[in-house]
Amino acid sequence: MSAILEVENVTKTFGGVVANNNVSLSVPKGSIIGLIGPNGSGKTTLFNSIVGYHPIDSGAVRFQGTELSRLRTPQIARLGLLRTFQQTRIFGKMNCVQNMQISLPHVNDNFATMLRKFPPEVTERAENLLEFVGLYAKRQLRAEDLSFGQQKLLEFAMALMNEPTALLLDEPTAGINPTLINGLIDRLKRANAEFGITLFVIEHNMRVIMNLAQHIYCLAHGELLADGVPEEIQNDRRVIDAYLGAH
Amino acid sequence: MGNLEILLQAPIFSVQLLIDGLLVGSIFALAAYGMALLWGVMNIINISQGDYVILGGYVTLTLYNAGIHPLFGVPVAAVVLFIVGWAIYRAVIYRVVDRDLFISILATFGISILLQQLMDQIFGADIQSAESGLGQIFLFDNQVTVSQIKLVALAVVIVVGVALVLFFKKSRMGQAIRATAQNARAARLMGINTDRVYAMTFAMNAALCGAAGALVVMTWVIQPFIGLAYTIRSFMIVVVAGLGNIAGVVAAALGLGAAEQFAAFLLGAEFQIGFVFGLLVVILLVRNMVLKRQRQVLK
Amino acid sequence: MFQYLKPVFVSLSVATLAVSLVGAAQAKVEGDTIILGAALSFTGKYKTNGKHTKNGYELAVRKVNEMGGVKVGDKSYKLKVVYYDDESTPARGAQLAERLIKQDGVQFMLGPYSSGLTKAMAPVTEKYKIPMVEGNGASRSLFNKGYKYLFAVLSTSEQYLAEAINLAAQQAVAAGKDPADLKLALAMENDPFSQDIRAGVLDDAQTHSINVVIDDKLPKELNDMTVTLTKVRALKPDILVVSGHSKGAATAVRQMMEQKVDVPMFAITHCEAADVVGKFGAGAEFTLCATQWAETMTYKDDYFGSASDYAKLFEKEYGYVPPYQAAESSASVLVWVDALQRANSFDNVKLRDALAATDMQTFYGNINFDETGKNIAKPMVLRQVQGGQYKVVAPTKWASDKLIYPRPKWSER
Amino acid sequence: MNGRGKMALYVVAAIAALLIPQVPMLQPYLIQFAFLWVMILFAMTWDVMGGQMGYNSFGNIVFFGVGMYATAVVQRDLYFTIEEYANVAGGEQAALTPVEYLTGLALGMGAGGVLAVVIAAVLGSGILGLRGHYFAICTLGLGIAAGELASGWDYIGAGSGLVTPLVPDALGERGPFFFYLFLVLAMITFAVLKRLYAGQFGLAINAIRDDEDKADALGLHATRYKTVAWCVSGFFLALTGGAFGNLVIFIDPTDVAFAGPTFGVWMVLMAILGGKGTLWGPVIGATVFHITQEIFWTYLFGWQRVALGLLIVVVVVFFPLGIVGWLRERWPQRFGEVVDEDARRGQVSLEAER
Repeated sequence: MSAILEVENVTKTFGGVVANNNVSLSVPKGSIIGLIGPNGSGKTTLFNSIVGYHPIDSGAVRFQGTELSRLRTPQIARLGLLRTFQQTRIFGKMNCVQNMQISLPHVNDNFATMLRKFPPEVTERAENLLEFVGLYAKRQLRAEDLSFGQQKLLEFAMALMNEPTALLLDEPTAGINPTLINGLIDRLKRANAEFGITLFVIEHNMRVIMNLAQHIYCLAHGELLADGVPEEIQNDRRVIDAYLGAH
Repeated sequence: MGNLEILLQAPIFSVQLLIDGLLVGSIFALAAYGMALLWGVMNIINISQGDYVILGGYVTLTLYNAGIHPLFGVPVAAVVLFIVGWAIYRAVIYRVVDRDLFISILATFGISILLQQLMDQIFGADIQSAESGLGQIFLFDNQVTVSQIKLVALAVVIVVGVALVLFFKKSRMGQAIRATAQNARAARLMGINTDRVYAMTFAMNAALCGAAGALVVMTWVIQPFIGLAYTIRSFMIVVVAGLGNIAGVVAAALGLGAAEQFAAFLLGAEFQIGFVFGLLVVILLVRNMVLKRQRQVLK
Repeated sequence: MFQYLKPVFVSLSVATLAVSLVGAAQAKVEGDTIILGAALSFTGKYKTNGKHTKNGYELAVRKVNEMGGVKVGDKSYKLKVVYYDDESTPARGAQLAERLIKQDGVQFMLGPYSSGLTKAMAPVTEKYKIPMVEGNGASRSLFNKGYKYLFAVLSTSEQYLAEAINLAAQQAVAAGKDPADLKLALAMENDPFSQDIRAGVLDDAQTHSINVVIDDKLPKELNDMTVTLTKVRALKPDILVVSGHSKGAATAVRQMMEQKVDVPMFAITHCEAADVVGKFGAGAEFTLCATQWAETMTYKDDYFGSASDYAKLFEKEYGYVPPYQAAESSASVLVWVDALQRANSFDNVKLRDALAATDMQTFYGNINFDETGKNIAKPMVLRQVQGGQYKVVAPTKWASDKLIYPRPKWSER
Repeated sequence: MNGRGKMALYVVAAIAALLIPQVPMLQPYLIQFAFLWVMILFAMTWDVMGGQMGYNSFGNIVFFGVGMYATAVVQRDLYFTIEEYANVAGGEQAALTPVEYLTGLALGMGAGGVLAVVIAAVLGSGILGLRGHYFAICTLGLGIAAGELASGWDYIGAGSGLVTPLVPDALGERGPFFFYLFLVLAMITFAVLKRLYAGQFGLAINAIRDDEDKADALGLHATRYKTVAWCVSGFFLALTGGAFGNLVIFIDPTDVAFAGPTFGVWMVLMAILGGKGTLWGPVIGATVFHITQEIFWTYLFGWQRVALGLLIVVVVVFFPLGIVGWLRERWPQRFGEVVDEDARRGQVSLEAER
């Protein structure tokens, strides 16, 4: 499998605090890759570096061969590399269908498409995806009226609506009712299998990530600590120490 | 530019402009510090800031008309405005503290219009001033004059500045205000009555403006409708200096004062206000560009 | 479906609008009362002068009514003025002119305060062919537009301070100097009135080849003119002319005094309205003030008697010495009375013709309109503050005292 | 109700509005109505930015002034030299034929609109990058700076202002002329905005309002939408300004054209009063505001501005949702919204605890 996303020697500091130090990793096309690490190990910073929220100090980020480190967030998103947020972000005053509609891919937008009304196909697809995440019954509700877990699902559905090539998920199960987690894992896997979306997932819940990912990277203190298939990581002394040491 | 030639041929006048500008700036510093306080502690941008300044001026003027020396206006205006500020907080501001910023901007805009119109009704629209009776200092063969009242203003600013620093360091209220500014929720959990802190902050801000107003009415002239320029100046100074940095506020204020004098001299007096507001736009844009380059993580 | 509500809202709003606005007077003459209309500045920056104007109108209306009213046909009518507040802004002024004419049916207009407001209202009154007699819009740009229904009892603004320039030139000649060596400094508010004064002063400076060294525009929200005064100190002009309604006068006098700026001649407008003598005492000394009218002048009429009688009556009524803004407002009412009686009709065209033919003397001065509608029968007067009193120093016909020139230096006072 | 039924209602309402001048009782008030349409235009154009997109601008008045000056300058320079105009304007301007007048007005308004779009695009690239209160204060500064600049620029009359040509007599009275001019302008603006809100544009600017970072993260061309929104707002406001200059005849730089403290604030207040971010809110807000203001003016002689200041405070503090916003919260179903009552109740109780 060829790498769809490559991170090479990325370093990012915030006023002296090194958040990422010389991190390199690669995400193969069509895979599900996990990123773990104790709190403050620089996972979200790495995500932010990849999708262009802030400039990186040194290193390179390539997505399907395109250098990302000089692009800005919306441009990167239009290339098909999308991210979700740890603190869920949805458009609160709009209803779910509207949230989905505006999440259409914007890569071919021009001034004429500003005016377009959404054809029935789009609405239908939106509703199908809402069905897919189990929100069909709530599709006419205002997004801010949904529960936190439902908002998380909506955000996931919005990401799918955007037809990304790869999706960076920042703790998709945090705050979700444990009884729903299995369903979510199942949907993530289906998204990967049915829509062919490469997933790169930050996750705290070890059970989830071990179940989900094919390959896992572990960050600690901003540096790459270990990587390997779930079993390797599970048994890696350094990873266990890092987690224990963090507590 | 004929005006530039004057400055080049007689550089002594740039000394005049500089001194005037710096002293003028020291008055801006008072109101600006109040705004920084309000912004930092309560997260409110107070559009009626300048109107408290003018109101302070009218309080002083009332004393002056009653035959009391206007210098007493500085403390009296501060006290009166403290009460006014407290009342306004209790009537309106406490309802908007935790709400959308724009609500507070618009609410204080309403208060601004209200105050202006009330001052217009009570004191009249005419320009008025109070004579401090202090003279001028003449320097450089009478080429440069410095009015003593402006020096008094500088002294007042320094005294108030030191007092404020002490207040925040030593007093319980000062510490409570600082704690609230850092994290209102945590402060509340620690048993600080943030409502009281807010009221105090708002009232103190008004008091600072009142003192500034007393100096304004002795230095220049006032009328009810010129408050907004002081608000904008304060805002600019705070944007440049940052919150909670009294030395920075003073430095930025002095700088603005001087820049204004030179701009008015070189571009013509009709562009002075335009310069202030134009500078505001430029500063915000530059600030945004700088920030964009180093935009930090968004959660 | 909110759209259901649309027709309801439209009809509701229309109905409310209509109901709220109907109910004002609908006639130019009601019973035995003639309704005059005026939009004046009761709030905003012209508030003080708006009050002077209203007091002027009211005093004249009361006096006329006391003395039997206005005879039109064989009936005597009382006068009454409908006022609105224009908030010192031209946008409102134009709207109110429209409202007075269309909604209130007013056919006889009195002017607002300030050139700007008059400029906003005159085109409207002109369009509806409603005559307007005004005493407070002095900008000459009002009188080159070919307005046929606008009449001004006052001297236009370019005359305000022109006399000061002539005086300075005379003084220079008397001292054996060339007026062309004089240096002139101007600091004029950036509004129609003061900019017009500036034009007039510049014209006169040109005739005497006087050199203009400073030509500043003052902002409308003026509270500090240190910068201009710094220039004055740098360039040492012989004449400093400042105009900016009351606030310009007050600011200039105060800061001249404070910063001890010496200049041989210092001329301003609006001294009386700003009460510079009362406010600044000795600091106002030797200031030259342009005035439309002085109570020492010898004009008289049947209603008020002499100018000084008017001043006494006004002071008794309102508790302060009438500034010329009040006097010219009173005069405007008298012009209306005269025209109504001569026209002997309420027809607006006949009234216009009667107004155009006005040739009368009032306590305020002679009034005779030229074809553009401005009064050409009355001079401007220049007074100098001497010993805390305003003394007429020019023109010679009215001069009671001699000009003190140059102004003594502050260090020598 | 189906689309056709709605359409019919709109047509009926439009015809009703167009027929107002035919009602004899209302004829003296046509200019009042013209001012009302102007107020509605103010609120509608502001709401594009402040309500729908969440960019609270105090500086939209810039476009109003720009349009007004552009129109007046075109009208002046098209048929006169500046010299001539200064000396033979006003009353003598009956010399303009109706065709000349209308040509000048149309060209002028067109020029004003284009200029406003250019200015919005240029300024927008920088200023629209500001967020929240920085944007609000920056635009406040922009509005006032524009007024001060205009006061110093001699070509457009500087502080002395500029007089626009009078409507030629052949075009009838001022009342009906401006009534129709502004009514048609308001209707067109309303229709265009309604259409814009119905498509991707509407959802996009709503998304920017709700969470601009999220919109960015989804790849939305946020800057483009923001700039276009400002251009749309500026364009219609400039047209309004151009016509308004002809209505009031005398253009004062700070009191009429760039009247930030009056019109500039009113447009915000009217939109909030009616309910910002709704299609009908600004229309209703402007209507209520205009009527209230006229009543204040008539009956609170001299104190009307005090009352206005109070009104702002009260509306903003106690009624921030506005009329339509309140109705929508109260009866969401009537607005085609579905609400999860349990969730709503839960949130209300959460807020109460806070």
